[in-house]
Amino acid sequence: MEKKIAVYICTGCGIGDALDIDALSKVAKGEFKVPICKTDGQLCGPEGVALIKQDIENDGVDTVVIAGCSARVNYDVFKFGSDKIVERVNLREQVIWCHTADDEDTQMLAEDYMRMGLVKQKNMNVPEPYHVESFSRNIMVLGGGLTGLTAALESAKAGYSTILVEKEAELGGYVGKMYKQVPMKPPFTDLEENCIPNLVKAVEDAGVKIYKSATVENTAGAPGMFDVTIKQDDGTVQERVGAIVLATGAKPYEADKLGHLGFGKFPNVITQSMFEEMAVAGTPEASKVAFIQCAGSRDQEHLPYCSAACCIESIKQALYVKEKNDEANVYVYYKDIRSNGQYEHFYMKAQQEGVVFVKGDVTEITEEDGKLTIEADDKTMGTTSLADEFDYVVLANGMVPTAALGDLMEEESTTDEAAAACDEPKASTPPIIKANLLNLVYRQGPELPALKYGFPDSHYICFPYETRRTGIYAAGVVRAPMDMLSAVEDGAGAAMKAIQCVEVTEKGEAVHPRSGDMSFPEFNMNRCTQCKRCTEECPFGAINEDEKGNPLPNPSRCRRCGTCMGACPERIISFKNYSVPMVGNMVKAIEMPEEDEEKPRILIFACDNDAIPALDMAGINHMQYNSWVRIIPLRCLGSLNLVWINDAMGRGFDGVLLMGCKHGDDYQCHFMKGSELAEIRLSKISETLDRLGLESERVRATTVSIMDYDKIPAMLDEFAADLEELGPNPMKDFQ
Amino acid sequence: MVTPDKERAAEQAVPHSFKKKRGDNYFMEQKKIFSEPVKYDLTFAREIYRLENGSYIKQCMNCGLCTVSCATRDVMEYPPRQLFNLIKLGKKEEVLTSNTFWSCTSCCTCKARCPRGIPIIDVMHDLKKYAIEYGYTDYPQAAFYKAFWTEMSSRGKMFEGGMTARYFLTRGLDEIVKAMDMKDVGISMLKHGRMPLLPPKKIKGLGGLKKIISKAQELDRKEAAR
Amino acid sequence: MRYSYYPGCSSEATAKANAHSIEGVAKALDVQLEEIPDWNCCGASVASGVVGDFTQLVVTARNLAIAETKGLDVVTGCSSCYMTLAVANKKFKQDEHFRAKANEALAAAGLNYNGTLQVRQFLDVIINDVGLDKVAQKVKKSLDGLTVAGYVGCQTVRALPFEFDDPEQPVFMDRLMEALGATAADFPMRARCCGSSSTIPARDIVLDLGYKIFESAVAGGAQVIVTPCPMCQLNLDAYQSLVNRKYGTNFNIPVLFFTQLMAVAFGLSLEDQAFKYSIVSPYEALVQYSK
Amino acid sequence: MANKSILVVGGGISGITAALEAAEAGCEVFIVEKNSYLGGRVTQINQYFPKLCPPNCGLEINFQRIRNNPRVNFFTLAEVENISGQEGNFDVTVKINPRYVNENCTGCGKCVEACPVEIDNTFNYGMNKIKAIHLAHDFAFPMKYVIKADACKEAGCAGKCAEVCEYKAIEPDMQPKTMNLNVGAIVWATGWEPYDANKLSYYGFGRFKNVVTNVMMERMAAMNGPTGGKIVRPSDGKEIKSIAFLQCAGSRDENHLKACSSVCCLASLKHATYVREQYPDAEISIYYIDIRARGKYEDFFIKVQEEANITLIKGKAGEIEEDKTNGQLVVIAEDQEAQQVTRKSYDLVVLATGMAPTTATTTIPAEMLYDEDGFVVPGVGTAGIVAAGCVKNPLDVSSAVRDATAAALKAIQSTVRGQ
Repeated sequence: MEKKIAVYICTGCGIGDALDIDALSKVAKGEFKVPICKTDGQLCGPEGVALIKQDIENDGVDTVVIAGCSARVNYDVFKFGSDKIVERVNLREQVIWCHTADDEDTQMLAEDYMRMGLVKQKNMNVPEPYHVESFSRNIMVLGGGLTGLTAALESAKAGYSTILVEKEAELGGYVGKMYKQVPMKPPFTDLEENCIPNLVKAVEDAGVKIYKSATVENTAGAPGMFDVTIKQDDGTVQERVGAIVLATGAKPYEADKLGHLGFGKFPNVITQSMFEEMAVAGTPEASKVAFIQCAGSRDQEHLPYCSAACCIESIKQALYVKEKNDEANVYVYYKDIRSNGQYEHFYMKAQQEGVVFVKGDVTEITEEDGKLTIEADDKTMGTTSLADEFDYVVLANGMVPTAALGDLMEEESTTDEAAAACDEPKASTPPIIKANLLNLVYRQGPELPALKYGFPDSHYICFPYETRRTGIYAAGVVRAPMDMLSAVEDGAGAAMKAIQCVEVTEKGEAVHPRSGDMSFPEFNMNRCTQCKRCTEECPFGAINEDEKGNPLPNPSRCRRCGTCMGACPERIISFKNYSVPMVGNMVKAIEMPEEDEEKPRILIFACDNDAIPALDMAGINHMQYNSWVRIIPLRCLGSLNLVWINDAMGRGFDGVLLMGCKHGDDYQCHFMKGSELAEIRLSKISETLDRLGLESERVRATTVSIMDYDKIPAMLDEFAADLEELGPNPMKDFQ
Repeated sequence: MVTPDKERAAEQAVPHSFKKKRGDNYFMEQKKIFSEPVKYDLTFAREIYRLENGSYIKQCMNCGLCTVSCATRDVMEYPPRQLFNLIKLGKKEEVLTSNTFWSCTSCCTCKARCPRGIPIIDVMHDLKKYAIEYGYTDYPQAAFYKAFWTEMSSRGKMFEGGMTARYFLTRGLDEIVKAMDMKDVGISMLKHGRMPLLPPKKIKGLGGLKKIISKAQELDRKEAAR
Repeated sequence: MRYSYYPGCSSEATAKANAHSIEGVAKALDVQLEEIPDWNCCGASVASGVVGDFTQLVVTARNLAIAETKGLDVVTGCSSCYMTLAVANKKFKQDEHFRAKANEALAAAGLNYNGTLQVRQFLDVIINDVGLDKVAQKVKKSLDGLTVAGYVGCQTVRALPFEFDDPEQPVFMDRLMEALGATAADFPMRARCCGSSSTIPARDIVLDLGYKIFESAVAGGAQVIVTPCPMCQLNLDAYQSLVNRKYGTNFNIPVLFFTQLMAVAFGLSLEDQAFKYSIVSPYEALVQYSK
Repeated sequence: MANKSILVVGGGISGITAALEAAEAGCEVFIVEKNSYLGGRVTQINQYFPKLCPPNCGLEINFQRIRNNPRVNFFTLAEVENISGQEGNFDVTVKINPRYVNENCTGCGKCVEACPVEIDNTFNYGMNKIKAIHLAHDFAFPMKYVIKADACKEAGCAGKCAEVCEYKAIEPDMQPKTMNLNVGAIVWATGWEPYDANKLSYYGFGRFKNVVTNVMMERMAAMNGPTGGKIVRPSDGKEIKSIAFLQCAGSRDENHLKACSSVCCLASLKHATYVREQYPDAEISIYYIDIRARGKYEDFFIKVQEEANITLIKGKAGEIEEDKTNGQLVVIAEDQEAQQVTRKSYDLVVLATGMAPTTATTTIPAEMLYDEDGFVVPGVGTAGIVAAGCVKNPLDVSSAVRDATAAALKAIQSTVRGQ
């Protein structure tokens, strides 16, 4: 159906003074023959909005192009219902606030943005949501320890049918085997009774469906339609669930590797969990006990990370000893006491009970007549201590996530020709460890991708539940080392995310970070060459493959970043409102001055999340920058399709600059590695460019963070200067 | 019992603050504790924990704020923090023969600052009392404290002349000789009417005060025995 | 304004100037001070080192018990007395076990203290009860042009941190001096210990600390040091010459009780100003203010 | 009939997160924020540890989520005055303080040029000045100007800004409004305040210009901060040759904040990276009791030690002295591992002041329980009011977000249970 377009140009905020509005209107009315093109002194004011609404009502306008301020502001004012397309042409932040007023170049820039906006809306449609068939709202929790039980309970309490799968015969996990637990509430000083029995009862009472002695044989499907095959002794069952919480916990670090601390050599050198077991059986009457912190943790030879919970767990166990025998001498050898937050009170409580804390590294443990001697540096006294007669030495041996226990998945060697042909450098992919937890039937491997040390954590500070497998949320100590208090919150948080995933999937919307986005990639399979780039590069494992290598998309796993679209050499992937032709046509809509006009053109593809706001910010701060640039926002640089570079160079652009997020270990791309992928793609065409006599330096990638707006003018000037040196794009004349 | 010789005690009263220089920065070496390995033995610590304010020292987290806060840090052998550690190590002799608690002037800075809320000066008072009880009284301050109390409790009020006399009687003539320049101070005080030669009148309720004191001490003993 | 008054032992000996000037200033400001009958020595910070905290606090509390019969809050002009009295008082108020035990001891002399009073330093009374406005009104001879180092010392503010003023950098003394027309010296050592209790047994400690205090006061441009504390006053006044001898300095800075300067600014009698007790003569520095 | 909507008090990272997580699961949410913008404390942070990425990046995503979600409603310059009712059906009175700038504001900025009144910039902790009419900060969301009206009154300005505003956006007579909301659950996420460093008088904050706090350091390092991102001495604008970070300035202290604030060690390590980036040769010292880099933050601790070449001194710094002639600061501390008391001279000292929950000073107008530092005790008090983020525990950003996500679910449960 033909769109009914109207263009509104705002002349407020100085736009009317800086630009020739009539000429701008002519672009819409003349070049693009837009039937309605109006101007207003303050479009965001009540009269301006009324003007637009009137046209929608009276003239059936369904596509509104607003040329004025940035889409980052007044978004709420210019909302006309989900069935209307609203396109914003940013004349304020990206034109008049950062370029000379009343200037030919500024005017050309504004007119080009008008063209790009008009072309863009022409090439997009209102997305229709994807609906999952046989949709399930059920939540599955994997792991029946503290975190898992909490997640299950919280999910059930919110009114969701919940299924809990535990591999042991009994629920409770590691915490379930504890004698007592660390305090979980103010005043954070007292040992608490183990919460697991009550928690288990609450979970049962809440109607959670529980599978014990059960493992997951495989997990297929996608959010809203995961099919999980659960294996028990007497066979398998299948459950359809909407989302999954992975709470399979951690295992104590292998104490056998701690021979240097006497484990394995002396029977009374034991681990935290062994001491816990002893305490359950009745804390042994001991008169002298030592706890050795960081036995394995914070040790490059063992676990380089800190296991987060051991300090307060040892404090707790020290209090067991004192509880049993007030006169017992209890020592804790530590590097740093990490009783963060209100656990400081717990630390002080242990001191008040007489537990002695010694900052020092244990250098040797020896035994004579069943009694142990500890040699250690006493750092705050500058001495060595040689304390003897210990009944027990308890090693705080840290934790290893269950997700890290398994073999690393081998990179599959590609023999496929099509794949090999277009397969040169690849973006680094996070390792997948075959830990036998989820057994995903995913093209990209059976488990959640592991981050450092095997924790399938989120990489993002602001979004700790950001997951690379949509609908599956890791929680508790499998996700990151944490104490019990954190694990309980984490279980509830992950349950929230699982519930949310179910809710948005039902509506056909994307989950974070493109929350609410209804668009999803559609594949024109006729032209697919089975190159597998889309399946490989999808950061979320959303696309499976059939035996022939054809992509099998799972829209509810998709996060709508467009990486697949950028990856596809055949350009068969597109979204309703975001596609290769859409951007390509925007590129083509930009007017290209003749070479002798000496008006070079620079095309910028900029990431919507960081680079675009940074460019806006440069405008807000009235930083002036080069007016040869034309900026096209992308969902993510991962969606950059190389054909756009072709288009741009063919059109005669003198240079192309990609502005993406920082990559590397501390990458900031919210789609994992969009900017990295774009750079890799770019590297592949540099040779071609050179061959065509187009200097590859004309096409560059750079990273900007949202805070780099002060650097942007210089960055652009520098690029422009380099281009001037190269001279005009020789293709200009071939147009 | 180890007796610190008077010479050493006197020598340590001389400030040797920040003598060492490293670039623009200065540092002050602390007393080396011991070279051979030490054992942890809480027997002595438990004795100290039982003193009026003794159990507070268990709370020390070795932050070292007391060390820096002390008005007499330049002369103190072990800062309070180290002294508390020594107690936990069972180093009774080192503790009781150290000048630490005797150097304390009760200025309350450490007490006001201690992040663990340890009333450090009160612990120092306990240690002074403990040291006197066990005969570790070779520091001049011990004599001074005793003189003060004797003077006060025998009169109900303080008479500086009497207290000074008692102090020097205990410490011996050496001490007077060393303090000869005090003479000038004394004379100017006299000249300005600030040093009465006669003691103040005893308080009327001295008998009652003495009863209060002995009852208080009795209650203390009772509580300690419990 | 009526208070029970606890003069402290020094009022009759080393700190007569304190007693006289407090008396004069109190009168000028309509503050009635009624001496606690048959008061006894508080024991300072020394007694507890011999007989323990509890005995010391009970000895101190005898004064509070006597004062309580009159029902008037207790004011003292001595920082050391203030500390022991205030700490004892707080214990009576807050620690039930202590109160019971202490009253058992006090009962030996037929006394009892319920912890109903407040213990105040005279400086606190001037600032918070009388108020600086009233003080300023009473000024007859402004101390304009005089720079004063307000040396609060340690025990006044640190015994009960923050209850009266900042324990490290108290400001009230400076505000008071400003109310008298004087300029408060920039004097970071304003609440440092002068070492008083070591004067006799470890004099070098005291001289060392005194040196730092003088140095800081002089660097801040002070012509006079004022203090609320008899120990501080004594140390800094009487031992100034020894400091000079030990460090080869020539400090010559009068050390007065703050109440003496108030007496000067209020134009009170020479007896109230009590300069004669000063060892480092204040006459020269104050000649243009004192009548 | 239970109300399915949720009120979130506090529009910082915890509040925004709780609101968005609930809204994206289908709830109607209302955010009430006392500042003129959303984002709270994190907007004042230059970079997050351990990734050293800018908070505005994540906030941008969250603001995008707010923009796109019709179920999120928010009110700035607003505070909750009264709560009545119970779980599933709370009546809440919200006071909306006047912005003096109405919705006509286009954010053009002409008013600022005309404004003659300068005030302390509280966003930068008073380290520079702004006009009485201003945008709170570059990334202020919503991007609407605001007037500090008492400053105008004091300066006797009759409204120069109103004269130049073409859009009639300035309303000097704007009055506070009250509004009533009926909600099923309340998430209380009013966050924290930096502990008042003036209370640590032994560190000389407020007396010595070159003693600053960790939150001030964030602004000094921020490109859009008072120094344009250059870390210099406040006293004379000179470059830094040496800098000391003093840990536990207020935290882990029975006289101040009794709890450990959890984030300061990592924040100081992060600050060391700021300094190192600008000054390859500066001496950087951290005085500490325990370095609390828990969990995977240990990597950051190791990385900073290796890359930023810092000196770690085990010993809480005790005192700071200032050399009046040149503003140099001498930090006196006990270096316990070296068995020395050290006096070291620095150009700048940064106090790692901790987190005081806002509930220590302003409690929730409902029956709730607080611990000795003023943190909300969870799980007791009025059912249906859930504390989230730093009013409950001192938390780093990631943990606060986790906590807020969990709180969103608890709030949803209240709306279900109240039915």
